[in-house]
Amino acid sequence: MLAAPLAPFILAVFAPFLRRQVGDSVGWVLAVLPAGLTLYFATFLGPVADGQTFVFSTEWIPSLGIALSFYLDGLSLLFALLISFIGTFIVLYAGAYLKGHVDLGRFLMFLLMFMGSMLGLVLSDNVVTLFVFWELTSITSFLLIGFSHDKARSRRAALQALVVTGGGGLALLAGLLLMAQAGGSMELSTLLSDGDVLRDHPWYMAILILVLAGAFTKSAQVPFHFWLPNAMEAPTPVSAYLHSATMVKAGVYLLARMNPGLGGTEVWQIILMTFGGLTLLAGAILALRNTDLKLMLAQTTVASLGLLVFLIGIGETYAIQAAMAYLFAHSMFKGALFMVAGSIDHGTGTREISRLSGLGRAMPFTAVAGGLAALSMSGLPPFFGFIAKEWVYKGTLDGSLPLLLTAVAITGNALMFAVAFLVGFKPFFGKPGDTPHKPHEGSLGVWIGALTLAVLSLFFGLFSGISEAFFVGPAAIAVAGQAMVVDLYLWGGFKAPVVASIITVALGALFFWQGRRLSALLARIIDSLWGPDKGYDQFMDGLVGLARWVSALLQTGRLRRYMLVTFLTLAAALVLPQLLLGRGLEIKTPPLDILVWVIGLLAFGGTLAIPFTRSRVAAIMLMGVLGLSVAFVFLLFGAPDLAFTQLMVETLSVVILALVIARLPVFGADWRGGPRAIRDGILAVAIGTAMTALLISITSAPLDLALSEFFGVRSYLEAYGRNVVNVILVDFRALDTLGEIAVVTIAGVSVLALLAFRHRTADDEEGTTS
Amino acid sequence: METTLAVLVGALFAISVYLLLSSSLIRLILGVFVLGNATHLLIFVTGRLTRESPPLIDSGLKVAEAGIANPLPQALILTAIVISFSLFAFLLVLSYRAYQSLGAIDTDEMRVAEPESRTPAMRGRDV
Amino acid sequence: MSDWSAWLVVWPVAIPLMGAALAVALWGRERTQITIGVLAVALQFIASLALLQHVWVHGPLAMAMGGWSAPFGIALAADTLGAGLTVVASAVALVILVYSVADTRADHWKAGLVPLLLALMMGVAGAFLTADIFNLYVWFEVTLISSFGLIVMGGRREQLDGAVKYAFLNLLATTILLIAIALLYGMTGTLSIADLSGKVADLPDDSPVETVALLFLVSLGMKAALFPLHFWLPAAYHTPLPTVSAIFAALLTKVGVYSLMRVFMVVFPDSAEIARDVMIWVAVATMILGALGALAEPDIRRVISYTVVSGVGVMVGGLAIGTETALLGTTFYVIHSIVISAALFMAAGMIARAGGGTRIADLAGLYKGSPFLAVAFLIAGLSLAGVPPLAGFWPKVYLVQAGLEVGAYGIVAGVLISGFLTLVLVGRTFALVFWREATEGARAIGPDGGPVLKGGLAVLVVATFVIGIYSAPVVDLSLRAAGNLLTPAAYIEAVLGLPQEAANLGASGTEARP
Amino acid sequence: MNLFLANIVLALLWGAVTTSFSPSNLLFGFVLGFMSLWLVRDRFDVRNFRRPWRAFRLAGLFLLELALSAFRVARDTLSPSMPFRPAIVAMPLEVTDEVEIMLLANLISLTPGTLSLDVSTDRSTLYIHAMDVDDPDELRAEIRDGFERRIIEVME
Amino acid sequence: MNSLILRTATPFLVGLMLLFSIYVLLRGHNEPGGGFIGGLIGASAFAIYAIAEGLASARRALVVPPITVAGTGLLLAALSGVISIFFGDAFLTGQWWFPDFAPDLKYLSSVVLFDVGVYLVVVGTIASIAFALEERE
Amino acid sequence: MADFGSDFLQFSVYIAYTAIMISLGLTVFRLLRGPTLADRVVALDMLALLGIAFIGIFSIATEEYAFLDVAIALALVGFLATVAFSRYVYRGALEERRDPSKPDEGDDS
Amino acid sequence: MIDLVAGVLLLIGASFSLIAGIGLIRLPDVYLRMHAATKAGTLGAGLVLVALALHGQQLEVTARAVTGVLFLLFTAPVAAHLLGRAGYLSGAPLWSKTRFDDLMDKYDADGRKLGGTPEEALTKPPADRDA
Ligand code: NA
Ligand code: NA
Repeated sequence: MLAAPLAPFILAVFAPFLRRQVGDSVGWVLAVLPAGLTLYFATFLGPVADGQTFVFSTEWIPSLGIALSFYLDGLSLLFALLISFIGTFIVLYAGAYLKGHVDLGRFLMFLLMFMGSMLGLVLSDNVVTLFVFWELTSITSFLLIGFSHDKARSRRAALQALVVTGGGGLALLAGLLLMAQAGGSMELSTLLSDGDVLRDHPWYMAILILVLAGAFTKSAQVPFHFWLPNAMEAPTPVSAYLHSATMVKAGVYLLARMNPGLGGTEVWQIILMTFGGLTLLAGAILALRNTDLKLMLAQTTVASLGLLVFLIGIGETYAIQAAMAYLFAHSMFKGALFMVAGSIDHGTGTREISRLSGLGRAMPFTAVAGGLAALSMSGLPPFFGFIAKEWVYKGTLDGSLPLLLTAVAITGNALMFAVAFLVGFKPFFGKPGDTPHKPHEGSLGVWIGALTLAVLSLFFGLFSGISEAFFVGPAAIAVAGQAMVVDLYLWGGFKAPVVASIITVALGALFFWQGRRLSALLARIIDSLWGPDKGYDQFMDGLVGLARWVSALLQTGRLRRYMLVTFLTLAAALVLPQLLLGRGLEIKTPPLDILVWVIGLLAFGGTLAIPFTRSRVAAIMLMGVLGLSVAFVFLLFGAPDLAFTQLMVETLSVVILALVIARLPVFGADWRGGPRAIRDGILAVAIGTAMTALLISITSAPLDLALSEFFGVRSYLEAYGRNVVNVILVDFRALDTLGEIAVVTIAGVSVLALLAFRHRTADDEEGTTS
Repeated sequence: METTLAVLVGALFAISVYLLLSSSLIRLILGVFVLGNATHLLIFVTGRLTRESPPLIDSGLKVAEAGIANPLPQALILTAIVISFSLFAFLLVLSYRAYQSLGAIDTDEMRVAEPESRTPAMRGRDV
Repeated sequence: MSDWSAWLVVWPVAIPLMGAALAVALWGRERTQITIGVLAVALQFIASLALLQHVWVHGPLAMAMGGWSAPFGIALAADTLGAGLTVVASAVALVILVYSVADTRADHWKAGLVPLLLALMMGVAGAFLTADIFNLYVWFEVTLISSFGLIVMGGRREQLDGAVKYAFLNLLATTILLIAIALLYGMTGTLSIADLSGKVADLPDDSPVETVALLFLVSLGMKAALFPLHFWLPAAYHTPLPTVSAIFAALLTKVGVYSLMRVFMVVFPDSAEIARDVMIWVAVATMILGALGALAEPDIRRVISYTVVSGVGVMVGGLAIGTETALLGTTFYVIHSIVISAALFMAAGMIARAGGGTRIADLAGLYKGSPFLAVAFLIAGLSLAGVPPLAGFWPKVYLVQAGLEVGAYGIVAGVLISGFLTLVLVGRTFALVFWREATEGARAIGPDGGPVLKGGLAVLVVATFVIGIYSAPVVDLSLRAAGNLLTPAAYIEAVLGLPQEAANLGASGTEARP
Repeated sequence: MNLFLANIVLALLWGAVTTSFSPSNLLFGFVLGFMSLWLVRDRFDVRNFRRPWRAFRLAGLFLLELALSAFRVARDTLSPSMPFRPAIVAMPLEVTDEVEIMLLANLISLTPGTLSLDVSTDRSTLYIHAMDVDDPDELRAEIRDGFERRIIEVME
Repeated sequence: MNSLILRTATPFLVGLMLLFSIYVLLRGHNEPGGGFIGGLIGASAFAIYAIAEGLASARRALVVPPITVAGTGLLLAALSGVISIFFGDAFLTGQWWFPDFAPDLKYLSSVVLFDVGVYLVVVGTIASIAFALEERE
Repeated sequence: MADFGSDFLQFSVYIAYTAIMISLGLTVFRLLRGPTLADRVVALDMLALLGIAFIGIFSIATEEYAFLDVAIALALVGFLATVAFSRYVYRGALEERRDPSKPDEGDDS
Repeated sequence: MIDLVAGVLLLIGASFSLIAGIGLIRLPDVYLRMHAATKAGTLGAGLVLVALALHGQQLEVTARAVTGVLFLLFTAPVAAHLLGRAGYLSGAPLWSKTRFDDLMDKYDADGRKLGGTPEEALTKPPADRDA
């Protein structure tokens, strides 16, 4: 079990290698793994249908209780099966579809990694583990969507998907961690077992919003629905996989999974129903607006995701059953239709609906698959799509505003009905159209998946008992978090849902009939509107623009500004505590010591003249004056070593300064303009004053001299030196001195390094080897 | 006595801050020099002041007399002086080399590493 | 001090010191110097590994320099944090050094690259291992002066410009640090970090502890490149040799962050309320503004520089929260950031080789010619953005968790927003540099580097991956480090509890002088 | 004074300043002195100077000159009217050895009122700035018969 | 600098200064002075030598490149700290030797060796900076 | 006599301090005033000499002869500073002669 | 007694230092100011050191003080020469009352070589060539 999600990762690493070894039939080799996984998961169908759940856990970060733990119940099993089963065909399909592509191996690698991520996501029990796989799906889909990276649109779509889902993911992380904290566990199975703990927690709202942000971005709910159709830039196998069964359903999975813990509240219902409903309508309308097969399918996927969220939002028994049923149905027919679209693209060189017609003869398998899948999607009996739609209406009619909810569902379904026929029938009937290539059927790998899924749509409709017992039923129970009776059937008598279905079909037929005109009309309206896709561009422009603005404001490239901000910060640091704590300062009048005062004045006067002198040399020499006066201070207060060093150092500094400054140009008085001078002056005086105050405040208290007394006692007796300062330097604190002379030496080395390249001519040549 | 020197220290800090806020490289160097001296005096003052009795153990004595100047800050200042001197020497040569290469001593005109013109080649949406 | 194992705390400092000295003494013989350099860093790594092992088994280890025990003398002391960071730093430095041997031209080696690098490593190890606050200042200066030499190595105009800003601002930072240390001494009369721990707590209410703590925050924050004191970093980090950028980004700001941790957790554990409050908000600002700055930059090296800034915000954010989980996150992030910053700058160096420059607008289509580089850059970038299961993910989890625990929502939001911005940044940069089709506008495409360069980068990228997948050891280390910081009793005991030996009575076989 | 003598003097000076004339300390001083001199060996081409006692006479003359003219300079500096008349005087040299020239120039500079500005490249002429020149020949004669002659006596 | 007077005076001055610098170095343990100050004086001596005699002579007088002197000094200082490992002491523990034959030679210790290292570092570094700056001409 | 001697010495010390301080002020004034570069160098040289005198007086006043070495060192490095600055002036002059058209490097007249 | 002598020397030394300072302000050209500094200043500092040598009354102190004085006497004139020459070359003006200037035009064009002055070219009294 633990190996299940990890195996695709491991195999992924070898995919490019295998491609090189076995060539284009690599898909058949790699498909063995998902097929095996399907079989493996299928073994759990029985036990899970019997109400068993499985937990598999191993230590990951034991000290923090983060485990690599997996949980298998009806919901996760349904997803795991869809992922591995559809994945099998996708791998085959990709191998055939991208035959001869130079990067096929790499593509399959990403695809397998994605599969692993998805499996991990739906199986995870630990919130952190869940998030890990959640983000992995974003990353791998980034790579998959950007696979045709020579196209700017692909790059944009990939980045867009990353930005939207990645951004949502971060919110989800916060939500999950908050949830873990609120519920006192990292394990979902524990957290969700008693949902009231979460629902009654003060953080409930925060958790909800954060989790929904994650789910909505991933599952392309309004207003984040725009990234999904753009992601159609990816090769069709990606669309077929990511956007039918897997990635986009991750958000739905999350909502379904969280339902026992977070669902059922009014706010949950309102938000989910509102966003889900809006997404359903928006996706369905946009689907009709488009004329590219893949885009139309993508938009219906958005709509379907909206429908699923909508249903989970309603949260009643039938609604949840409907959600699971529709999810199951959708995975099959949408997977099939995407592969059909790809097959058509592959066989004709276009996906433009207006150019496609009469392909049935040239592409018989594809046509059959498309027709069957379209029937399921349009919700006609005896396909499983019909059952799902019936259950949808059962669910909406059960909800709090049955008429409104049902109306929304009918509108959405009717639009999807039209699209289903446009995609699944229109290309195959009528007079052959004018296509770039002469239409031809692809290899087995291209159509086998579509056909299988389409046939299964029929199969599960006919044998609804199987779907009910093994797939929808256990999943719905898991979502509801409580036992329920699930009884799926094709015909339950002429009741309200059937009426709704009939309305749907009628409306759908109308839309199909007026498809062209409607599409043109919608195109005109929608394209003139501002939409979130344009908003994304504006967001990116704005973000980078903001970044540039902030950066230009702060990082001006002028040392002077950096200094100014630094000193303002320093001033704030010095003044802030004073303001906050409001302490006074008691200044004792110092004794009048003329010698100290005169030397102090000399130091002060000499230094004060530095900014005002016009002569470089005078300025340098004034530093000598400062150095000398400070040395005098050291002398006066019993620091001969300091005075000694100070004099030597100051003199040498001044000498080196003269040596260097002689080579710098004219200098002039420090003129910086009135306001600037005043500003700088005030800042300077403020810092100076604060320093003085701080120093007085500190020195007015007694100092603990224990260290110095220790040195005084030990200096001669144990370190054999009478100059205590020197003994400190070479013995008591010799490590400081060792560091200090390292500084001196390295300063010399640094200067040599500085001067070593002074004669360089090739100015901007990098110092790297060639 | 600490108070008098505290005032001097503050004054030196103020002057050095004023110098460091200049855009002239030479003045920045002068500012660093003054800052160093101000800091060394500050350390000296934090160790409290004692007039005219250096921390030397007179011959004939085995331990230091009471009331000698505090030797620890002196040792710290010595270390600090040496370090500031080394850094100062480097700064000087750096300034010279910067002038030589960049042709400016006004730091406002030193815009090679962070160029003035930031005409963005790309919009945020461009990938 | 008959215990030889105590010398373990000395070697990580002494080995690079002697190596640097020897390299300086052998001036001009760059082949020999390189051998010395690689050997010294390798030995430093081994020594610090042994030190960490010792600390892990026996708890904090200290040695009194010259036999004068703290607070009178200087003690070098290692707890899990110090030893662990020394291990990571020297390991990454070793990788960078080996990479550099293949990457850097001979005239640069001749100009003293080896002694400068070794001195830097000595300074970094010294800062990680010293238990004396003034000694910490000395190590800061050692690090600083060697970074001066390294940043100008090559003498290009850009470098000199960057170095001017770098040098003046950093000099100011260490000066403020020195002032803060002096004032602290003026209040407590002691310099030992362990001793200060108690002495600061005992200070009367009216002593200006808060101000001094803020001065430490300003100075160390500047070294760490905290907003609004971070200017020096984006001004300079993109200018030197790729390997120098790598080692700077890996180590320098971390020394600042480490010191903030040490000072605020051990010296001011219960005071410095204002500084802590301020720290939260500057951390948040740093995370977000750093990431924004990265988004604004047209040059890939500057982009990386800004991400270093952003990361500093994350680390300090954890420190500001100060709980066990938060410190765990900070420590983990420090380790992660050491690895990843080096990797990114090394990758930038290889991008410059492959694409002929580092301006993003001029780079394109590197995916085709340099798939290895593309993968490495992407993994490193995603790790930087905190994408699981890479190493950068975990510290963010812990920081968010810690922030939620104590209600520091600013930090939570900052971590998440900066993570988002970084994700956008990495995705966009990757798309532009690697994915975009090479047009006439883009520069000539060359080889991205030989096996040594690739190997060096691969080691770090694999490290960030492995740390992500199997993070338990790093978590355990970081947890222990956090625990050491929160209850520094063992550290204090190790430092202050050393026996006060008469330095030379008997040991050298001579009598005390008459 | 040859190198060895100089070394002995340095060793004694070492003894004096370190307050110990013990053999080991003097020997140590000698070694140090030797090392110092070794470093400047390149330029140490001083020939023997044979009459040390005459050096004392030279020193005496110098001190006398110093005292006398110090007073004059003090007076000139302080007098309100500044009654002196400066000039730059060329003075032909008799001494030729560079040590002698240096000694002469330094002594002239040290005595108040006169200042050696430069020596001509051919070592023939010393240019002196004098504070108060009445008769340049008198100044020249004074120097020639005073310092210059004494120096020749000492060094010959 | 092209001056007869200076050039002639230099050997005397420089010799004295070097001697004085060593005096200051060795006396430092008991009186004001020490390796650093001594080193500064020594470096000043070399600076004057270089000014008077030119760079080439100054380099010749030092025999090895000045930065090598600094490196050697640093190594010496570090080794003076490491040798205490052979006596079972901590890093940088002072080791003293008072030989019977020269009882007042107070200079035989690791501590003085350390200070000599400091001296060499300072002389070497400052000379190397000054020489490098002069190299231009 | 001994008492008078030490009193007199005390008195001399005060007078000497005063004289040195006044002279210091005058010297700094000259240093600032110039007008020629050479004037400033003279002032600097003078500063070192005054420093030596100050240390001497201080040594006498405190009977602390440890400071004496400081004075000697000051004599040495004061010389170094003067030589260096003279060289600076000298080089400037030679430069000027070689290329009179080159604008004077400033303000430093 | 020694105190008395030391005191007197101290006073004289200090006076010379003061006079040097006054000279530095009052005297009209740089060469004259150099007279004040080099001579009066050196004398002042030297005398203080001699006073110290007497006052110290220990061989070691005296030896060091004397060494100091010797240093001073040795370095001051060399420095004065270098500075005077540099000042002259850089065109520091002579006081208007300077009577004559034998150095005038003796330096070659680039200032590196200094010509001598033959006996017959010496300025003779009474000075007829005023600068
Ligand atoms: Na850094
Ligand atoms: Na970082």
